[in-house]
Amino acid sequence: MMKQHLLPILTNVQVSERYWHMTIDTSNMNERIEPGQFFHIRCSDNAFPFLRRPFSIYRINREEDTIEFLYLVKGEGTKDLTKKKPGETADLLGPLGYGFKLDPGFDEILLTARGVGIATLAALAQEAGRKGVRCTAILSARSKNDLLAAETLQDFGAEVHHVTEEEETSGVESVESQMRDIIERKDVNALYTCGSRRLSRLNQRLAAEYGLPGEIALEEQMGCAMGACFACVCDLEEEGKHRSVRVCLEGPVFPLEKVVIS
Amino acid sequence: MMKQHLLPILTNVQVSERYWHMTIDTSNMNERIEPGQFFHIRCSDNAFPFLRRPFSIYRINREEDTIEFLYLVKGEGTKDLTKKKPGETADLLGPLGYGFKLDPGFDEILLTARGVGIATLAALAQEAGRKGVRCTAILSARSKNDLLAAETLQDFGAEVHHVTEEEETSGVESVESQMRDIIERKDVNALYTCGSRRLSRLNQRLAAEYGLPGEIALEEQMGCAMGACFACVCDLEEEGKHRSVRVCLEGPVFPLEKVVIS
Amino acid sequence: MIAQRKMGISIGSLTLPNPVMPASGAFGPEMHEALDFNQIGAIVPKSITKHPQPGNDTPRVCETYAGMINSIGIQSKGLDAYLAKTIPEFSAYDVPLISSISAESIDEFVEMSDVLGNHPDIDALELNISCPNLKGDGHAFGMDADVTYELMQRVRKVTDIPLIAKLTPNVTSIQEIAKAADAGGADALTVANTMLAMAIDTESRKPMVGNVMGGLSGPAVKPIMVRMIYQTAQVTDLPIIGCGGVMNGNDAIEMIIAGASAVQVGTASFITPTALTDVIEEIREYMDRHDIMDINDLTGTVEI
Amino acid sequence: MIAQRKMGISIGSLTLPNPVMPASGAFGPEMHEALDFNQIGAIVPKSITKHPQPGNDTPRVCETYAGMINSIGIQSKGLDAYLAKTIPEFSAYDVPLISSISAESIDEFVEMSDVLGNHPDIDALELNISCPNLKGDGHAFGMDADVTYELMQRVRKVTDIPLIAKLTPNVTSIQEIAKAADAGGADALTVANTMLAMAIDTESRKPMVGNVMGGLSGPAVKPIMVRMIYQTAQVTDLPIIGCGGVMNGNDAIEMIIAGASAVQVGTASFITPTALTDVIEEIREYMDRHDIMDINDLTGTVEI
Ligand SMILES: Cc1cc2nc3c(=O)[nH]c(=O)nc-3n(C[C@H](O)[C@H](O)[C@H](O)COP(=O)(O)OP(=O)(O)OC[C@H]3O[C@@H](n4cnc5c(N)ncnc54)[C@H](O)[C@@H]3O)c2cc1C
Ligand SMILES: Cc1cc2nc3c(=O)[nH]c(=O)nc-3n(C[C@H](O)[C@H](O)[C@H](O)COP(=O)(O)OP(=O)(O)OC[C@H]3O[C@@H](n4cnc5c(N)ncnc54)[C@H](O)[C@@H]3O)c2cc1C
Ligand SMILES: Cc1cc2nc3c(=O)[nH]c(=O)nc-3n(C[C@H](O)[C@H](O)[C@H](O)COP(=O)(O)O)c2cc1C
Ligand SMILES: Cc1cc2nc3c(=O)[nH]c(=O)nc-3n(C[C@H](O)[C@H](O)[C@H](O)COP(=O)(O)O)c2cc1C
Ligand code: FES
Ligand code: FES
Repeated sequence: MMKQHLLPILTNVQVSERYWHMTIDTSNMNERIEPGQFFHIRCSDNAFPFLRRPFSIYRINREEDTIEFLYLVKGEGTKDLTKKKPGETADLLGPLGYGFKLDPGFDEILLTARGVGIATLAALAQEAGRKGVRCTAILSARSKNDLLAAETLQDFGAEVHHVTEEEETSGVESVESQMRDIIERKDVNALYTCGSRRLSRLNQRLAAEYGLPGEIALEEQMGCAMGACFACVCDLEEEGKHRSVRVCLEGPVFPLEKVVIS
Repeated sequence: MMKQHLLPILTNVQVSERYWHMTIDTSNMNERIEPGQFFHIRCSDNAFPFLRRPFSIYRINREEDTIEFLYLVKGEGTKDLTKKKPGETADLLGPLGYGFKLDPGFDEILLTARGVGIATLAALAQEAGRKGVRCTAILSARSKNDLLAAETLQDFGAEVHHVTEEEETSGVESVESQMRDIIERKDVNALYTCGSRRLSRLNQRLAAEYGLPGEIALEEQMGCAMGACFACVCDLEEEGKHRSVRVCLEGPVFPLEKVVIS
Repeated sequence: MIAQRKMGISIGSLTLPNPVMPASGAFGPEMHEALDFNQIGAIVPKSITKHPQPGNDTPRVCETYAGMINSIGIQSKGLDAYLAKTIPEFSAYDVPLISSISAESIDEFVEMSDVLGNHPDIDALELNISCPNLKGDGHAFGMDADVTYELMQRVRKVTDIPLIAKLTPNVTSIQEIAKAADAGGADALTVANTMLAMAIDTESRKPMVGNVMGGLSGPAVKPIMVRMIYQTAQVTDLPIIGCGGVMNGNDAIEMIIAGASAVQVGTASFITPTALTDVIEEIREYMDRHDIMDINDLTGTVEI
Repeated sequence: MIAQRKMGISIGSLTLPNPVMPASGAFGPEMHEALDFNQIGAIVPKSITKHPQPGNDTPRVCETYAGMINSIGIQSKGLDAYLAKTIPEFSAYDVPLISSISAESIDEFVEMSDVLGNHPDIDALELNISCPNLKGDGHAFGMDADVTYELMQRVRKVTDIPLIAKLTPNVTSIQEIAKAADAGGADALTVANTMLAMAIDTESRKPMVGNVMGGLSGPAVKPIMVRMIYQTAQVTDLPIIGCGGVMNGNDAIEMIIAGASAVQVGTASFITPTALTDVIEEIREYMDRHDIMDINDLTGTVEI
């Protein structure tokens, strides 16, 4: 639902060298929020930065009526977001887009996430935990420090594997053999991925090879996040033809096999 | 001295409906500061507002090594200035320009100030008090509330008269008769004014009539405040000829009789 | 507020309920979730092309100081899909529908205007003779007065509904182009489209938008647009629709005082989805505060 | 930092120690209190006119989103005072002196260039063929390619020192003007002067600057200038001096990657008096970080 919400910030803290974590009070928001959806957030009240920034929902706490975001401090926008203090108001547009589909028939899923993609898949791991779906996650990042932020996935009951540049374990071949091992050993029902082109291609290849369904959450530079501006397009391949879709409106989650990764 | 200083803010508080007061720790600044000089202040770190804003020095506390500003909240710049908190840093360029000249021969001076011009003349009243020069001030403002901020003039030993629109006492005729009364009764040696074209013209007229010296502090829209951009010009009349001067560099204080008030 | 302020404005034979409409390309049917379309002055969909076309490479937007560059290009499903889907979708609302047309030749402008300019649900045409994203190093029809004149004149012959020429600001003399559009038969002028611009990521040395250059919009360009509105108002009596950097009612009022009869709001909607209706409300407040009975009385009242 | 990075750049026969110089009109002798003039690439004083002239009415500056409008006009003491006072004052510093000239006719440009272009203390001339504040609704020499060509050619005949044409961005095709200046004998091009702009106070309905319109500078215009630098670099091999919105080293690097050999810094100095030397320092850091031995190697390296 494209609605602008002004909601209280409960916490906003640094959780590792480059990552911050923010909790928002959603008790005044009625919309139902699904893992994989996102909010378009106004990071500051200044003239610059100017556009909103898209952030996936990291964690949904239905009981406490809160949601959480995990964000990487990248440029001006996210730098300004760190300045927001508890008690202040966050300006959120959303929840936007379509989230992940967790088929009731799935028992065992495998997530492969890279960088900020980890934040996006965390909410899915949480949902899986809640529904009793077993979940294994391969998390890829520059450094171990970057992965600190993602320890919560274990709290959700996921089995977590780390690969990093730092340890030279994040090469595609290394991830491929881990994925194959998990898919075969655990009899995985579906693949989910976010955050890296290389890993997305790998997921597409393995999904095809093993005949597995899967989903991918895409990141594209956004203007409006309301389907109006056509900034965030990507192509889907359907019946041999390419069809342009807007990530903000028709995504950000798409069937793994359909997305044309440029 | 055109120097950029980053100095600690000690206090920044609202003192009346529209006025704020800020104290700055100048112990790390060596320049000597004179009444009538000003600083060009960066009101916020945002892209907008963009230019610095000029503010006169309201009070100079040589013993405590602090200076004070009294400012009217007018537009974006001053609104942002109110957001600065004690402990944060103020970005000041200055002290700039030439201040008032208080001739050692003066015993008795008369100040006429309007609006934010009161802030500019306050430092002169303080200096007069310090030097044992008797000082009378006619302060003109929209409302009595606006004059609250100026009570300090009394602390400096000045005799203060108030005129306001609210009380319908601020007309030029009414101020003129007050000025004449004070000039004649107290045998005033010099006139000082700031903040209003009408009052400036009145001061010029009375100075000429009574043969009194005087000074005027001008306000002009500024760009650089370093004499480079020629934004802040006004005309002086000297020996029958007009000469363009830069308020930031050659002023803001000028001989009363020379300024061409447009 | 007791007084009934008049906010309606005219564009040729068409009357808009108020002077605030979306800028083409920064508005879509999905925004109805966030905005009451029945409150705005007119609906202006994204520019349509005759044939379907894919638009430019991503990234398609990037941010600059107080502005943004877009190089969307005209991603369009073509005229047939527009007639079948877009027009019915928008004509459900109670406000005039202004179709924005983009074309590759004068003939194509004429052909499309013939179809759309005689469609019962379309109330006016905005001819986007200015889109700087097209091939040809940013060149556009609206950069040449003779071409503008010919284009307007030929389109004028095929339709009777109001024609709005959306001018490009990337010209030496907006006055020359405005006069040419006027002489050619325009009923109104939109002043103006985006400024051709470029930004480079200094780390990768790559342009920030896929198409190398794009159109700059947002508050950064407003002073240029206000100047062009003022200049245009000096040389023509046509109603002017101000466009470029309107973020709030005050910006709209500034353009109206400079000479505009109406304004378009683009980028602002990306930040506040209700920007269009917010601007209308703020204009109304200004009229109350200054006791202006008719918004048309404010047009061109700048005191020189 | 061990490596000795090369920051010198050439403008015709003139070598500047580094690529950062002030923009004319945003720099004055008094700033020596805040800035070490001996560290900058060149000194560029305010444009000078033949006869003394008063400049425009106040207010002369106003602020806009991420920019400012100035309508200083060319307040000038005339050529005689310039020769007697300004040149000696600036030639005391150890860096090249580039005189900016503004004139009302081609003849006057020639006459002044003859005097200044043969003065022993002046190293290059910047011809301000673009000042949009002059009378004539913002019209300038640099809006016409033929006029630009003739002007450059005639000035070229009276002096051998490097000639820099400062172009106006208020044109349909900066490429045409750049080519004309090149053909006429320019040694370098400054791209570009300010965008003609206007702002109105909605309360008083008065223009915010006394001269009604003025020139927009600052970060708001940078994306337009980067685009023009890129376009200019496609059509000429002359060194380009980027100008408009440089606030920091990164902005300078962006212009250099787009095609500039040097940059000018104007408005930024009003906010940070040491902006010029800060930019030099930040360029040096960038060169260290990216291991660029010679700043000239970076010019025009945008990856398309
Ligand atoms: C659907 C979606 C969900 C996302 N979820 C998260 C999340 O949960 N946590 C998180 O840390 N990040 C997430 N991102 C990425 C996040 O939006 C960017 O990191 C952020 O916009 C950077 O802004 P900045 O101003 O700090 O960086 P800058 O680099 O200064 O941004 C400049 C511009 O680039 C855009 N931009 C930069 N990086 C990206 C990117 N990766 N994707 C899209 N636009 C980008 C910005 O929006 C802005 O317009 C998500 C992106 C999308 C599209
Ligand atoms: C030498 C000098 C000393 C001053 N001393 C004081 C003081 O002690 N206390 C105080 O409250 N004010 C003082 N002023 C006025 C003060 O600078 C303005 O009120 C302030 O700049 C308004 O900024 P703003 O962004 O809040 O207002 P806005 O109206 O949004 O400002 C817009 C622009 O107008 C300029 N501007 C607005 N008003 C003035 C003005 N009166 N004079 C010059 N430029 C103006 C601003 O600098 C800015 O560029 C002084 C001005 C000068 C020139
Ligand atoms: C994402 C985007 C897409 C645009 N697409 C079009 C278009 O298809 N046709 C058109 O005439 N203008 C288009 N424009 C230009 C806008 O209509 C408008 O002229 C410009 O954005 C300036 O207004 P603003 O500052 O309010 O955004 C587009 C602008 C943006 C930001
Ligand atoms: C106050 C002011 C005065 C200016 N005067 C001149 C001038 O006399 N001659 C000239 O060629 N450009 C003049 N300019 C334009 C600058 O040289 C420069 O082109 C412009 O400001 C853009 O650069 P910036 O964004 O770095 O300020 C002036 C600019 C400003 C702000
Ligand atoms: S961001 Fe505008 S359509 Fe997706
Ligand atoms: S403000 Fe620039 S010369 Fe005075």
